[in-house]
Order: sequence, then C-alpha cells, then structure tokens
Amino acid sequence: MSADLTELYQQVILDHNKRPRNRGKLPTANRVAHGDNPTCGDQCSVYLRLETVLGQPDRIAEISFDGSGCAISQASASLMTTQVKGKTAPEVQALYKSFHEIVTTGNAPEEISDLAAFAGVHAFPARIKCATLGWHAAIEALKSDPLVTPTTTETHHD
Amino acid sequence: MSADLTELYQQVILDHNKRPRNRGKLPTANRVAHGDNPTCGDQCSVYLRLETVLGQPDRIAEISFDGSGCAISQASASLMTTQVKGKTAPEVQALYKSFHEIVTTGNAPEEISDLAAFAGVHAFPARIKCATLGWHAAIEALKSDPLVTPTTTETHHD
Amino acid sequence: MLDLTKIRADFPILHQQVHGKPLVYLDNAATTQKPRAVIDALVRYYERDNSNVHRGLHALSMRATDAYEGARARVAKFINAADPAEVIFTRGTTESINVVAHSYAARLKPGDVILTTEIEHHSNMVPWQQAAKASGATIRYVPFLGANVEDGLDLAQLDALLTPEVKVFAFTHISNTTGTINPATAFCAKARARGIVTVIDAAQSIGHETIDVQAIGCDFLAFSGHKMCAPTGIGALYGRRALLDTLAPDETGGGMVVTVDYTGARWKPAPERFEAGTPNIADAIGLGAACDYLDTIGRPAIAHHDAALAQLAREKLSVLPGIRILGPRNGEPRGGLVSFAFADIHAHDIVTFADEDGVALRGGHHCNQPLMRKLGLTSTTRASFYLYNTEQEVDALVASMRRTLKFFGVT
Amino acid sequence: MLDLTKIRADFPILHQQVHGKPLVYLDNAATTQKPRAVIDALVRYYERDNSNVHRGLHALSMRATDAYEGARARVAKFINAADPAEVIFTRGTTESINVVAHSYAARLKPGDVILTTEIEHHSNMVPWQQAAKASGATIRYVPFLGANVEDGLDLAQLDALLTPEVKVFAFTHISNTTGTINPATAFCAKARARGIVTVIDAAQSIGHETIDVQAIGCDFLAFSGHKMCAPTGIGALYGRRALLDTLAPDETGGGMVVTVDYTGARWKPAPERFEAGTPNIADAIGLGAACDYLDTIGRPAIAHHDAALAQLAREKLSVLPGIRILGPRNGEPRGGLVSFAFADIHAHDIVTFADEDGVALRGGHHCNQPLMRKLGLTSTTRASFYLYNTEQEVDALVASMRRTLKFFGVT
Ligand SMILES: Cc1ncc(COP(=O)(O)O)c(C=O)c1O
Ligand SMILES: Cc1ncc(COP(=O)(O)O)c(C=O)c1O
Repeated sequence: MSADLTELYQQVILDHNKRPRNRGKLPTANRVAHGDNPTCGDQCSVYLRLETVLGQPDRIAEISFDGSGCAISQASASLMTTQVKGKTAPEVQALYKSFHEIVTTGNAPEEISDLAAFAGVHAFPARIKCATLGWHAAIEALKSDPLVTPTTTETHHD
Repeated sequence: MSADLTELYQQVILDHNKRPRNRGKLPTANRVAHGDNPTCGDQCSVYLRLETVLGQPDRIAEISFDGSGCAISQASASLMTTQVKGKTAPEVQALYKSFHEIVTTGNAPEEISDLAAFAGVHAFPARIKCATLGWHAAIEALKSDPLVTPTTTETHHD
Repeated sequence: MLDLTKIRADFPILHQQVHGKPLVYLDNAATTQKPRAVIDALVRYYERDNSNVHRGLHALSMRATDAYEGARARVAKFINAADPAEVIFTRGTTESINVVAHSYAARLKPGDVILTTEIEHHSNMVPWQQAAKASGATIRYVPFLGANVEDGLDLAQLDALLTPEVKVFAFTHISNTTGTINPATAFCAKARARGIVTVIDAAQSIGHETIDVQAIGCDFLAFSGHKMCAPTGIGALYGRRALLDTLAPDETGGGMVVTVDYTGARWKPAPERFEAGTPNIADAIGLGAACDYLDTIGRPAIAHHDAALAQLAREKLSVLPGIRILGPRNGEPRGGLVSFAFADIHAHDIVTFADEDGVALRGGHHCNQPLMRKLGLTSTTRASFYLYNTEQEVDALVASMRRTLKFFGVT
Repeated sequence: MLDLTKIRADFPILHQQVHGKPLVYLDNAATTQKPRAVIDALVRYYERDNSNVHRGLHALSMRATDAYEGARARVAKFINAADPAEVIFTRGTTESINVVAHSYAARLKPGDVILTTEIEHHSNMVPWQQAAKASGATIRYVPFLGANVEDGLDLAQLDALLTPEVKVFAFTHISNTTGTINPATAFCAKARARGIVTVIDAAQSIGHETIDVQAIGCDFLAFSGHKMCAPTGIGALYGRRALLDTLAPDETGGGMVVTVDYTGARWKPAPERFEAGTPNIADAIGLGAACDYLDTIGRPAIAHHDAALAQLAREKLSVLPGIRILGPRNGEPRGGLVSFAFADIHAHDIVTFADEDGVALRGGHHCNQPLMRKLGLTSTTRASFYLYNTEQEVDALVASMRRTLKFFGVT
C-alpha cells in the first residue's frame, strides 16, 4: 500500500469509521441540518442541542450525526462531534477553518492534533468533500432556525 | 481559368444570365410558385399560364420567372422557361429528370443538347441547388392550385 | 474472438502506469477510450479541411461539408436508419433526450401519461419529469422485480401500464447501474400497437451491440459518441422522419431556418431544423471514424467479449464475503458491466483502493438516485468492460477487491 | 506587430494549395483555423487523460476533472469573469443565446419588451423571437443609420427604445455582416441604469480583441470557441453569478442535480446547473489552450492587425467598378472583415471564381436575411481576416476580384 493511502486511512480514521461516536438521532435536538454530497450520494444529518444563555444561542450541549458515506466522511463526522461538543458557533467556525486548512494543505497546527489524522486527505483532492461533509452539516445546523429545515452542503469551491 | 470553371460558366450560360428570357411577372398567369435557396438567399418565382383542355390542366401556354441569384441559377431559370413552354406537366417532369442527371453526372443525352450547357455544374456539387432552383419552382407551380400559394424548393437530396 | 494484442495497440492511453501499476481501465460505462484512428481523424480534419459547413462554396468549406454529411450518413448506416436525415447530431444522450422531451412538452396535455421505468439514468428521467410539469401530463414508472433487480422490469405491470393515456414510452436499452438488458424490440412492438411513441436511451448499448433502429422499431433513439470510441461532445438523436418533421425545434438560430424576417422564421426540415448554429463538425467526423473502427472489429464479437468479461467478473466477485451484486444472476444475459456493494465498505473507499492498484472503477449512485434508494443503497462500485479489456484485468479487479477487504478486516 | 512567419508556422492547414494556388483563407468570420498547440491539447488529452469528469475518484478521472475545471478557470480569466462558476460551457454562441432566451421565455410576461437590433445574426434574433412568442412579450429592434449601415445603429432611437417595459437588451458586439462595432460598454451602462438585463453576442469579437466582462458591465456574454482558434463544438455563456443562480436550467439530466426522486429533482448551482450530461471535455480543454495561445500572441496586437487588414482591403476594394461596401467608411473603426456586393455579379459567382484563385471567401446572407432585405440585397461577399493573414493576401483578394470582373465584362 502506498504511503499516501496509509496516510489517508490512518488508524484513528478506521477506528471512528468502525465505531462511530455520537451516531444516531438526538431526541433532544433543537437544531438539525442535512448535507448531501451529490457527487457520490453521501449523506449526513447533524443534530444539536444548543444551549441558550439570556435568550441567545450559546454552546453545543449535545450533538449526534447520522447518515451514510465512505470511511473518510463517516470518520470525519464522528470525530467532528467529539471536537465541537461544548463549543459556541464562532469556536466551531474557527475549528472548521483549521480543519479545512489541514485537509487542503496537509499541514496541521500543533494545538489541534486530534484533527491532524485527516492531513492525508490533501493528497486526494476529490475526497475533501467527503471529509468536510459532516462539518458543513454542523455549521448549517448552528445557523439554522430552531425549526427543522433540510439543506445541502454542496458548495463548489472546497 | 481552369477547365472546370470554363465548363461551368459556358457562353450560353453567361448569355442567359446577361439577357434572361421570359423574365418578369406574367400578368396572365394562373399558377405561380416561389423557391428559396436558404443556403445562399437565392430566390426564384415562376409564373405560368396553364391551358385547360376539357377542364383538365394541359400545356404551359406562357411562362416567366423572376428573382435574384447567381449566374447559374438565373441562366438555368431563363433556359428552363424556353424549354418547358408548350409542354405538359409529365413532359416537364421527364425533362427535369434529364436535367438533374446532367447536373449531377455531367453526362447529357444527345436529344436534349440545349440543356447540356449545364453539364459543368456536376464538378461543383454545391452549385447543383442553384441550377435546379428555377426547375423546382416550375414543378411546384405546375402542382399548385390555381390559387397562389408560397412554397420552398429547399430539398435535401439533390 | 477479438485479437486483444492488436486492439490494445490501437489505444494509446492504455499503455501507461497509474501509481506504478499498469492501468486497468474498467470505467467504460462512464466513457470509453479512443483508438488512434479516431484521434487521427480529428487531427486530419484540423490540419487539412477545417472550415464552416453548409453555407460555403470554397474548397475547404465543401470538403468540410462533405465530411460532416458523410459522417451523418455513416452514423445512419451504423444504426440502419432509413435516411441520413433521420440522424441529428447532438452533444450526447442527455441532449438528445432533452430535444425530444422539450418537443413533447409542447404537445402533451393534462391527462396524458409519460411512461418510463424505475431503472432509468437521471438523463432519461429528469427531462421527462420536466416535460410532465410543463405540460400537465403525468409520469409513471414501470417497476422492477427482485430485491437486486435480478429479474429486470415487471413485464406484467408493463402491459397494465400501457394504457390509452400513455403518449410516450421512454426506456433504457441497457441499465448503466445494473447491466439489465431491456427487450427493446418487444417493448416497441407493444407500444407501436397502441400508437405510443418510443424513445430508447441507447447510451449503454450503442458501443457494444449491433443496433438496428428499423428492426427494433423505435421512434427515437439517443446515444453518446464518447461511449463508443468517439470524441467527447458528440452524439446523436435518431428520429423517424415522419415524426421529426412534425416536431418543433428546441434551439433556434443560424442554419436551421429557411427564411427569417423581423417578425418570425420558417424552419428547414430535419436534420437541419434541429441543428441551430455551427455544429460540432470535427467530432461528428470523429464519430464517423468510430463507427468505421467498431465495424471493422465487428460488433457481434465486441458484444460477446464485453458480456463474457462481465459474466466472468460477476462469477469471480460473487464469492467475496458480504458482496451484493445488482442485476442479472450468474450466467444470465447482462450488459458488459457489473455493479456491486459490500455491507461495511463504502464504494468510494473501494474505488480509492482500486486506483492504488491501477484499477479504474466508478463508485457512486451512477446518476440513478431513486433506484439506489429503492434498493436501500447509497452507492455501488461498478466495473464496466470494453473491447480492449482482458481476462487478466478481471483477475486484477478481483485481487484488488480482496486486498481492500483484507485492509478493512472483512474476511 | 505580429511575427507572421512564426504565427503562420503554427497553423498546419495554411500550408496547402487549392486548385494549384496557395490557400488564402479569408473566411475567418465563419470559423478560424487551429494552431498546433490546440490540436496537440486534444491529442494529449485523448492519449493520456481521457475519462469522464466530476463523478470519478480514479486517477484518470481526477486528471480529466482538473483539466476540465482548469479550462473553465482559464476561460474565466480570458474574459475577466469574477468567478469560474460564471462560465458555462456550451456548443457555441447559438446554444449560449438559446440557454438565456429559454430561461427568460419562462419569466417574461405580455407587456414586457425584448430589445435587439436590426443587424443581428439569426442566432441572436430567432431565439428572442421565440422567447417573445412563448411568453407573450414583444420584440423591438434598434434601427441602423445610413443606406449601407455606415453610421451603425441609431443611438438617438436607442435611448427612446429603452423604455421601462424593456426587460432584456440583446445585441451583437461586432456585426458579422457589416463589421460595425457596437459600443458595448455604453450600451450596458444605459441598460444597467434602467435595470435591463444585457446579453452580448461576442461571436465576432472574442477572438480578436480583449474582452473584459466586468469592464463592459454586461450580464451575459455568448461566444464560440471555433471563432477563436479553438475546436468546433465548444463555446461558452458567461453569466453574472447573481443572475445565473436564479435561472431555470434549459437541459436537465445527470450531473446537474443535487437530488432526484421519482417525483422531481433539485438543481445544483451554476455552472453545473447548466451542464446536463457528459460535457465536451476535450474541446473545453482545447478552448483553454486557445486562450493560452491568443494571450501569448497578445490580443491588442491581434485586434490591431485584423482591423488594419480589413481597412486596407476596404480601401483597395473601394475603387473597383460597381462595388457597394457595407459598414463603416474608409478609415473608420471596423471589425476585421469587409463585406461588399457588385451590381451585376452575384456573390456566389464571385466566391466560385475566388476559390479558383485559392482565395476562400464567404458569399450569402451571412445569417442576416432581414438586414439584407432592408439593404435591398440578397447576398454579399465577405472577406474576414485573422492573425495569420498578410497584406499580400489582401492583394490576392483584390487581384481575384479584378479577374472576375473582367470575366463578366465589368470594367
Ligand atoms: C455575430 C454572430 N453571432 C452568432 C453566430 C453564431 O455562432 P455559432 O454558429 O458558432 O453558434 C455567428 C457566427 O456564425 C456570428 O457571426
Ligand atoms: C444509461 C445512460 N443514459 C444516459 C447517459 C447520459 O449520457 P451522456 O452523459 O453522454 O449525455 C448515460 C451515461 O452517463 C447512461 O449510462
């Protein structure tokens, strides 16, 4: 197996793919968003319970994801849920920015070592959309009204 | 000038082009048809006075043509009028068949030497439509009702 | 029997390595590779004859026109159309179907029914959905039989669905997702007996088997050149002459009009009526060259070869743990492809691992999302074969699958 | 100054004889010839990278996708679009205009006005006539000034015609029949101030002068690759992003949908929304190569060269007996072409005689029948120039005209 491929399918990714964390519908969710990757049919729904402080959305109290897709997309969504829990929307945005940097350049800043497992994606540009599918859905969910609305994460420039 | 071109622009063609016979509207016409060559914008109207014998259409008593186009189309229409005058519709059809043979193969049967001037057209397949424009209009006119109807001679297989 | 050494030598692209492994190109249902003869036809046209067609009287223009119309006649002969004017050049299957669907959208009425099937490619489904929406007509689908489409379409249902309200029946000849072969001649006979217009999506059959539109008895047939050794950007719509001249053109502009004034225009007859603007001259000529190439090799031999490789692959793959194979069973007739899914490994991971072994496969929904959903799948992996593929390449495919299964711990 | 020896060496087709005379190709407004670099780009693609795009994860598919999307970015840069997604690949100008016209046909209403001009090519006239018919809108034409269109369009009339009912203003950048150059930037400013959508037919300008869609300020711009050194079968529609994503797609099918079920579909955003089916991958890459080629030579120099040859030809032809020349007067700005008629000799005879001298010209109505009729002509002869043409070729043109006049006894 080539170095690129070993780098892509790291142990942590395979582990999250096999035993996804926070998988399934969240009964207490007050936010949800759904992402499609039309190129491959991958789907990912993200459910959040967003805390409210003084009437304003605050931190993610609970999170889960559901859907189907390749090892990269499933592992990424799973790892994402573990990373964003307890964070505010701006914090999630900042983390996604670093994650996007990692999957497009392969360079991971030291402080976010957990997401560095996805550095191998950068050698497979066609898989970047897989790695970001869950993240897009989470960000959409954070932006969404408490009312449930379906959405798509298909964007054309990542 | 090449032999092909001299053969195409024979003296008789140049003559008919310069001094077209039977040109203009025919006031006594009881049949008319109009032909377009959409490839080049050439146009030709043919006016006939068709005699009636025992209530049936019989011979072309008078004929004229009008329109604009290249030397080949104008000379051909002019020569056509001189050849079909006095003929019945089946006779015109038969003559057109020979003419079509001449312009597509270059071989002219002896008995119709007048039309043989157009044998040179066969070396210029793109000009066959020019040479047959007036003929098509004449045949359409013969088929037309005594009522005037516009028509097109654009066909795709000559 | 095909002479594979000779055939493979005709295709320059095959002789390369991918990730240090010899390329095993098994993505032929997506697009096929091009033989030297087709590439040369393009180069020759651009180096010698390039000119605009139809409206020109100079030497290059006449040569280009002859070559372009010659290609039309060649394609007509390839599908045994009665008349070259029945061949309209398009960009490919999708555009061909849109041309027919747009025309029928303008003449269908509420109460009319468009019948299609549950196994269609999006390109033979969405245009009809749109035609139904635009006209107020209803769209219905012939369902399939068997959890994995093993038994093809439900023919009993088909008979029941061919009601007097049905005006158009559009169906695929061979499914790009399951390899199912529809009995096109029988379908057309049923439809014709009821006065229903038939539209065949021949994208997956045109490059493989002999297509005779008169024998099949269809009204329209759509296909893509790029799936039959021809360049990208060219394809055709066959239409019966009597129908074509009654259809409104989809696109309008230069070249398809008899006369134009500031208030309106009159259309030429087919094929010009449907070819507004400068056509794709070079690639049409390339399509003609592809017809020559395929007929020199012989389509019956090609069809046999491709189906045999697909059979072999189906057989060898079927023993892999957890595999689910779509379409006809082992040994039953199928098109030259096999599409499958593993319970625990996603098609994209399979395809990425196969690529490392030099094996080019397609993974996804194959533009057939509704079918996937009905099968409870989001995607499959598809291996599709063509005249230059070998039995060794089938082995390379199976070996690659085994390596991937092992990596993911499936045994 | 262009290095003509070097440039001519880039075009294999130019080095041939026609009827024993060196080819003098002056039919560039119909289609241009292709440099070696463009032909090579096609060959390279088919020999190395050919694969279907977008939906593939194997090496060839990724290479093909990168090359195809790279070509889109290259074309965007060529016209200075703000975003590659604003470039939709089409078959050419005619299809590009049809895409916009069909979309607006679906949203215009009775009372709305489509404004165009009397000097449009059929491809920028008939689709709007059809859009008017389909929607109940009215079509109006900006008239021209001067018996031979010497003074271009009537700008006073234009102001009066840009009423609040006008929703779309479609006009040609350079007329293919007269060489008239419309002040596109000024037209777009007037239209924008009134909230009118602008559609520019850039078929005759794209290959010659620098086009900057942001500086021009247009909403849509249509052009053909084959008129700018690129292969046949490819062209583009530029559309402002904000407008594109509001337009309904014309063709539907695979590749342009987000999700499909048996009842309907949702579209992707631009550009995919407008590119149903397998695109013309190779020729899009060829178009990218043509952009590279033209920018290496330099478009300002090309524009200057082509216009100078047309000026020279106009000047030298204007002394011939009985000639009537259309469009701008001697010395006034004009596109790289000159179109003329003789009182007693038809354009087809002229073109046939010129061909004997190796000179390739176009004769006819140039897809502009209404204009011809208004000018009292049925056809003209057109000589059109490009970067590989020389002053000697202008002389060959004039000499050929003299020989023909002599044969027909015009002195
Ligand atoms: C001004 C103008 N518009 C439109 C067209 C149509 O271009 P195409 O035939 O490439 O679609 C042409 C060329 O024929 C043209 O000159
Ligand atoms: C069955 C079927 N129909 C239609 C199409 C669409 O063909 P194209 O993309 O060449 O228009 C394809 C190929 O993708 C196909 O396999």
